Amino acid sequence: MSSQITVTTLLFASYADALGRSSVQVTLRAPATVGALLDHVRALPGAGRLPPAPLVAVNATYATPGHVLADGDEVALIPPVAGG
Amino acid sequence: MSSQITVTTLLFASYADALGRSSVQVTLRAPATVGALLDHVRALPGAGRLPPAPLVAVNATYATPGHVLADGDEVALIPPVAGG
Amino acid sequence: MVRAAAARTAIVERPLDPAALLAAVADAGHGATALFVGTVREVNDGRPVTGIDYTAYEAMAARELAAIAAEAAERFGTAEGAPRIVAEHRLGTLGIGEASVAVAAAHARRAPAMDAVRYVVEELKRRVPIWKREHYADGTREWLDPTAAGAPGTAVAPGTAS
Amino acid sequence: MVRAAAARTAIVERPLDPAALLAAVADAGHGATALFVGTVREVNDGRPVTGIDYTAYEAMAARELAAIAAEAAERFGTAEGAPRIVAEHRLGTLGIGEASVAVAAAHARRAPAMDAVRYVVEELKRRVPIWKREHYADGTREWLDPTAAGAPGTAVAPGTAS
Repeated sequence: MSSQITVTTLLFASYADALGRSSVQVTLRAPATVGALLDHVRALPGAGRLPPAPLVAVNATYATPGHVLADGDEVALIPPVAGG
Repeated sequence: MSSQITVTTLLFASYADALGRSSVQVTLRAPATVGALLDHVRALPGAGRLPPAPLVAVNATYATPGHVLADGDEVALIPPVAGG
Repeated sequence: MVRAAAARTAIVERPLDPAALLAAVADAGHGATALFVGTVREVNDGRPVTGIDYTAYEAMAARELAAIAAEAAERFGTAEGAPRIVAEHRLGTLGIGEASVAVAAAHARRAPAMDAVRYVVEELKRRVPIWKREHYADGTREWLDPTAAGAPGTAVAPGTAS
Repeated sequence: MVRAAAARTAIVERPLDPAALLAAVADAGHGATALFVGTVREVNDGRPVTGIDYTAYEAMAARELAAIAAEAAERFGTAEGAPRIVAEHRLGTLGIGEASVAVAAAHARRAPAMDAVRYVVEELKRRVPIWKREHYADGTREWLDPTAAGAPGTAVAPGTAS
């Protein structure tokens, strides 16, 4: 079992504008939660414009900060949705 | 002032079928209420198939049995409505 | 932006065109449009239906339907204006799948549009003097009485005025 | 008569066709059809709008919208069956009056049809990861945040699963 995992983190809309990119690969020491990933993302340039607790989806399903990530997970930071 | 009034009474749907006609001219002694008109209609052949207290409209507006009729009013007996 | 209430209602003897109703209420200021269409079903209460005759006290039906639409425009108006409403009911003999009633409403916001459509449909069924006689597969025909569990009913007068 | 739930949902990049949605849910056993269409308004919160860019997390948006329609079919089903539901959301740059979302539902009875449409629209706006950037007449563009009174908000997670 690997001691590290790599997850793809997707950024959309205002969050993509804030960080100047639409995705970022993040490598974390396992076990890693959504919260740990968020701590990592908050250190990125431009992340100061993100809210303190953005919504997160893991593999296209809403997830809590305590959700434990697996290697290869697709994580998305979800800005306030505005469909319709 | 006339001591009698004549009103046209319209019958629709199952009520028209029951009485075998779609309208009837009724002459009543004034002052006459909707209730008095209903008493008159109930004496007509076939009226036994009408409910005891049918809905009534006077000049295309729902009216109560106590409503006082005027000469020339158009009164309608309204079967349970079933639009849509 | 306050807009004038614009309700258009009609009792008609031609086929209804829901797309035309949508177009009729559309407006660049109205981001939400709701529509209801009632059509003749092939089965009612377990009996196979082949068609329905719709008949009305036309003068009163037109008047009640217009009053209902005006009530809805008033009731569901907001600071952004009254919903724009179009409602039509068809009379005559309709076959399976044909539309008997269509109600459309548009507003800046979705809730007033949907609420207005629902109000018009519910009140129409409660107050507008229209009757239907179903044709059954066995050749019989029967006037529908939504108030009855069997015999012709005598509901309390809707919106009675003395 | 119990009918199978039949929900069809899609995130698309082509113009929406509300009449096609009405046709898609139509059925001889379904006498009631409800529709909601959301279009781009010329003004939002007092600012003149010239168009809107819609973008989405497409895989998740498709999945959430399908889940919402399935929930509505389940929630508003009756002994006469589940409502038949079709829902589409458009992505890309839309001009004033163009439809961004269309939801249609049909059922034997009117309440389940109208309730299903409303549920899908409300849940879509709450849960489906779609974002819009308004283009204003002064040339600026802004991502909309329905949760905010000013700054980008952080609402409680909708339907969060741990």
